[in-house]
Amino acid sequence: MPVKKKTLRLNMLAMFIAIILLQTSIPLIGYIPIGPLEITIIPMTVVVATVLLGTVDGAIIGGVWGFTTFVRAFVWPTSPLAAIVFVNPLISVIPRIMIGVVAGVAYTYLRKHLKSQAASISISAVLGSLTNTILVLGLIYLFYKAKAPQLYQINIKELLPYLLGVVGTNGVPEAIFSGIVTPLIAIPVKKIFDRTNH
Amino acid sequence: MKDIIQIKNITFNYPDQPLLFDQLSIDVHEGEWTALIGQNGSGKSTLARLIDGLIVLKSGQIVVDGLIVNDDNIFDIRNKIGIVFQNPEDQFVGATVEDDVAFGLENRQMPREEMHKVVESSLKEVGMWEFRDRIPANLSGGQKQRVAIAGIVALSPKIIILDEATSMLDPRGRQEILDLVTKIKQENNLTVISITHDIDEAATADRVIVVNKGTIVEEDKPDNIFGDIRKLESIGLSAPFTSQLIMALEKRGIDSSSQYLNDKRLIAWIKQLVSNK
Amino acid sequence: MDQTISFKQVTHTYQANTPFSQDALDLVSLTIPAHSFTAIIGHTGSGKSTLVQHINALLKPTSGEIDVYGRTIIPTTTNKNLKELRKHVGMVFQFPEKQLFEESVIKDIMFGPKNYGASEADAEKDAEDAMQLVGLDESLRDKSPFDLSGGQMRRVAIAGVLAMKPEILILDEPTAGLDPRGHKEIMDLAQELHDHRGLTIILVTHQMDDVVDYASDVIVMDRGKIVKHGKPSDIFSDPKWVYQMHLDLPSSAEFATRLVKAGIHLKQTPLTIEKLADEIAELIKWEAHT
Amino acid sequence: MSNFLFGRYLPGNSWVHRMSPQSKLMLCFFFVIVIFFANNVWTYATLSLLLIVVVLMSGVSIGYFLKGIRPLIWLIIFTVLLQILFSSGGHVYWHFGPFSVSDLSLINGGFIFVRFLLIIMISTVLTLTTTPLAIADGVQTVLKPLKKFHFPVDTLALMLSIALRFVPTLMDEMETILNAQRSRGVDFGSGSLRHRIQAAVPLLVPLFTGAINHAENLSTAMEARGFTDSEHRSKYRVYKWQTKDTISWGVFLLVGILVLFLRNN
Repeated sequence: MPVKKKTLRLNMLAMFIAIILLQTSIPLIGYIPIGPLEITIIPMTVVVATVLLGTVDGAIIGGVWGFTTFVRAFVWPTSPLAAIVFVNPLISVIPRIMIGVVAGVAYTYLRKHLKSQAASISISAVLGSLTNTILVLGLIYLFYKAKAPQLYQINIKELLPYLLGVVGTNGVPEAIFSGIVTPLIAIPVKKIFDRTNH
Repeated sequence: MKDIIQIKNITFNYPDQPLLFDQLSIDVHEGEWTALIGQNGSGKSTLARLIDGLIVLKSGQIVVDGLIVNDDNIFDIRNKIGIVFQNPEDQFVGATVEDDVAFGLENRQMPREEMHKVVESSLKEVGMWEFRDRIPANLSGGQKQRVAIAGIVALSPKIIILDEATSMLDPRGRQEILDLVTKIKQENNLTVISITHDIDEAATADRVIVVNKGTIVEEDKPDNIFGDIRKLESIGLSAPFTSQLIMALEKRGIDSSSQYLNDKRLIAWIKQLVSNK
Repeated sequence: MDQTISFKQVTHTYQANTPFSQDALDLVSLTIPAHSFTAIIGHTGSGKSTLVQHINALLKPTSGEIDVYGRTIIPTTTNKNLKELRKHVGMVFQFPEKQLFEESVIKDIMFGPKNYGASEADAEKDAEDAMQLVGLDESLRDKSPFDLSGGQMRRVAIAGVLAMKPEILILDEPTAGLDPRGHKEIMDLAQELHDHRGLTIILVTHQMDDVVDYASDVIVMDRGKIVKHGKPSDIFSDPKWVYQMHLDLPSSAEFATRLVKAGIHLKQTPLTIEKLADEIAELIKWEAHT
Repeated sequence: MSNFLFGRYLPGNSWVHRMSPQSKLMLCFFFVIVIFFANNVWTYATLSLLLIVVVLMSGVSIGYFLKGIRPLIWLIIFTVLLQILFSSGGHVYWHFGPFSVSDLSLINGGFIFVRFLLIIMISTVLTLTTTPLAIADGVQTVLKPLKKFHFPVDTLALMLSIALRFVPTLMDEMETILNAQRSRGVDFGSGSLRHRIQAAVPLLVPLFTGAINHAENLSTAMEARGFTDSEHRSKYRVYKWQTKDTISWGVFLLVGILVLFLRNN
């Protein structure tokens, strides 16, 4: 890789990390509260990073979000869910990495088979967002079924439906939201990116 | 006088865009302050990037201090040139002032003890040593540009390029940066190229090159260039204050017979008129 | 209705633990009449931006009261009541091109009017008018704003504010980073809006030449207080005081002080080149007669 | 603004301030792991005692800690309530549907409360006494062994340091964009869900395009300053391991062993 591309990639990743850090600490650009639930718009940032920089870098940005979620679950949990669930690094990190992977693979495939860039981005975003939700749910279920040691022991049998309910009801609007909004953001941003990246 | 930079018949364009330079040639004399003026989009900043090998030429050749700019020489050439860019925010790499000055030294793998000495002396040179712990968010634009200059001084280059370095500063910050560069130029016998659309910045130069649409329109001493207000305005630039005043006086029947005077000489001339007549 | 912008004992304190805590307002009272062209000057951190952001309630006062053309903002004013006010107060931020986001120039300019409830057709009409006003060619209409030059992008952003047909226009260093031609074009636009469309213009600037060339009134701020409010000639008549405020003189006044230092005494401090030339010419001719 | 990463650092010169960031980071992790093993009054008491010592050694007034915890208090109470209501076993005092309160669940609730406090307090000590930059440097040192497996530790560290350096810049820009769009009539944080979702577009597009421009310009500036790659550079800032670190590790390890002894098996 030429030096120029390498430096630019380093800085692009740095900027996306900075944006993720901002989004996790400023609700207005990271979370949209709806009633007692909140929809996070961070998966969209991961998908935008994936569309611009490729699958690997998308996965890295997803991983950074996951790691931030993990650390935050200890230092400054946003919800009881976070304090109970995301203190497990496998649950907080892996699903986030997979957003980038799934969205990246989907986008690469769709770009070849679909005419519309917007549709490709939209579908990739929906898939990426759902990946996150499904993996978080699946892993919670797996870990608590297996009775893995927990930081805050709670009788999970009773609580499990509640946990699944919360994550599920968040996940569906989140996916719809990602599908609608991600192309609106990714397309103009990609235009700027392609211009600087000649 | 030796030509420290020779630009020979260069041609360049960005992908999918018309030619920016077509067979352009410029020489920069060692130890001089050369101002490159032209309106936004005239290709001035591209020239700085070409000289430093940050973008690659289509054809032609650039020689910096005896070295041809190409992939093999690029790091030797970057050791000879320091660039202060337009946006103070976008060249501040380090998390604090001292980390930023150290960045270029770290790239050159300077041993740590030496690095600490150089960082200290460079920051003292630009008057920012007391600010060494500050993060960029707590500095003004002018202060950030000072730090950028310290980062350059630390590498003791032979050439400083000011690439619109003062255009985002307020008038006071602008003057302070120009004074600082003037001081550093004198102390270290540097060559300065200032790329600017600020005529007052260009007026302090030894030589002015006017660029418009990728070609040289004029190349001369400031005195000979700044007399012609209409010509400057026709390419989107304004005339220096003194030229405007001389023209206003001409309208009132006071003829200077000289086209351009810098402010000191203009004051002297007015004084002479007032007291002699 | 009262056609003025007035501040009554307005104080604004940022959260004490932010680094910007000095950039606040301290019992500011002032009146800016409608249809004036007022420049606000003061060194960095003197409170200029804080002051103007109160005019369209992006910031609310910690105490005191602001009255904008009969609409009152007090500390307890809720966001619900602000939309109507903001519609009438256009605000062009520094480097406004950074706020562009739509897929086409026309859509970006229509964004404001649509937010304020204009129909698609009305918004489009207003946007087209605004494009013409700022001198954007019609052919750029459906282009992506991100394909334009920096100067054109800035016009699109300004058009986006003008399309809302504000009565008051706040310009925060609108010419930063522009070359002399771009600078003059934007300032001439401000003058046109003031002279022929009756807008009240509030200009935040560091360029003292623009202050004397365009503004009718000047407000000088220092450490969150208004230290002077008057005509440009009142403000710049005392060079020593101007320097104390960490401000510059207009070029002509600055040159005049240097003439004085060289022993050439002018009758008054000239603010423009024409005035300066008049004074010098008079002096030379007077000397010539004696 | 809930800022868990920035603006929390309090300059100081205490024992904890002067420890190397890498050992502070590792000790923080170690402490959290040891908490996993606490399961009775004695173990929690031991860890609480250690924490009190650490807080005292940090030289930071207790008020800062309380201020840090206050916004979290509802969350803690809620989690503890969950714990109490959903635990089973022991003598049941009260129950209703899936909820029940027993002596065991009350005791466990108490432990969870202490556990919560301990974790939040220890991480607060870290962020109050260590700058984000030093934490990034600490991460780099901790990860250094991974270099053997060709993991780009230095690149990661540089990336992280640039990211941290740009967070305040992007935050300022975001605020300006927010204000600019507000004055163009956008209501953030109110209206229908669709409206709120759409409001993200005029915010995020400028934020992202600005960030891309920063990345591009910064790349040019970095290369002009002789940057080639991150793995071959000398380092200006180095945090040396000190006697303080060794002593602190000694104390923490002892406490760890003590906890293993005191816990109910």
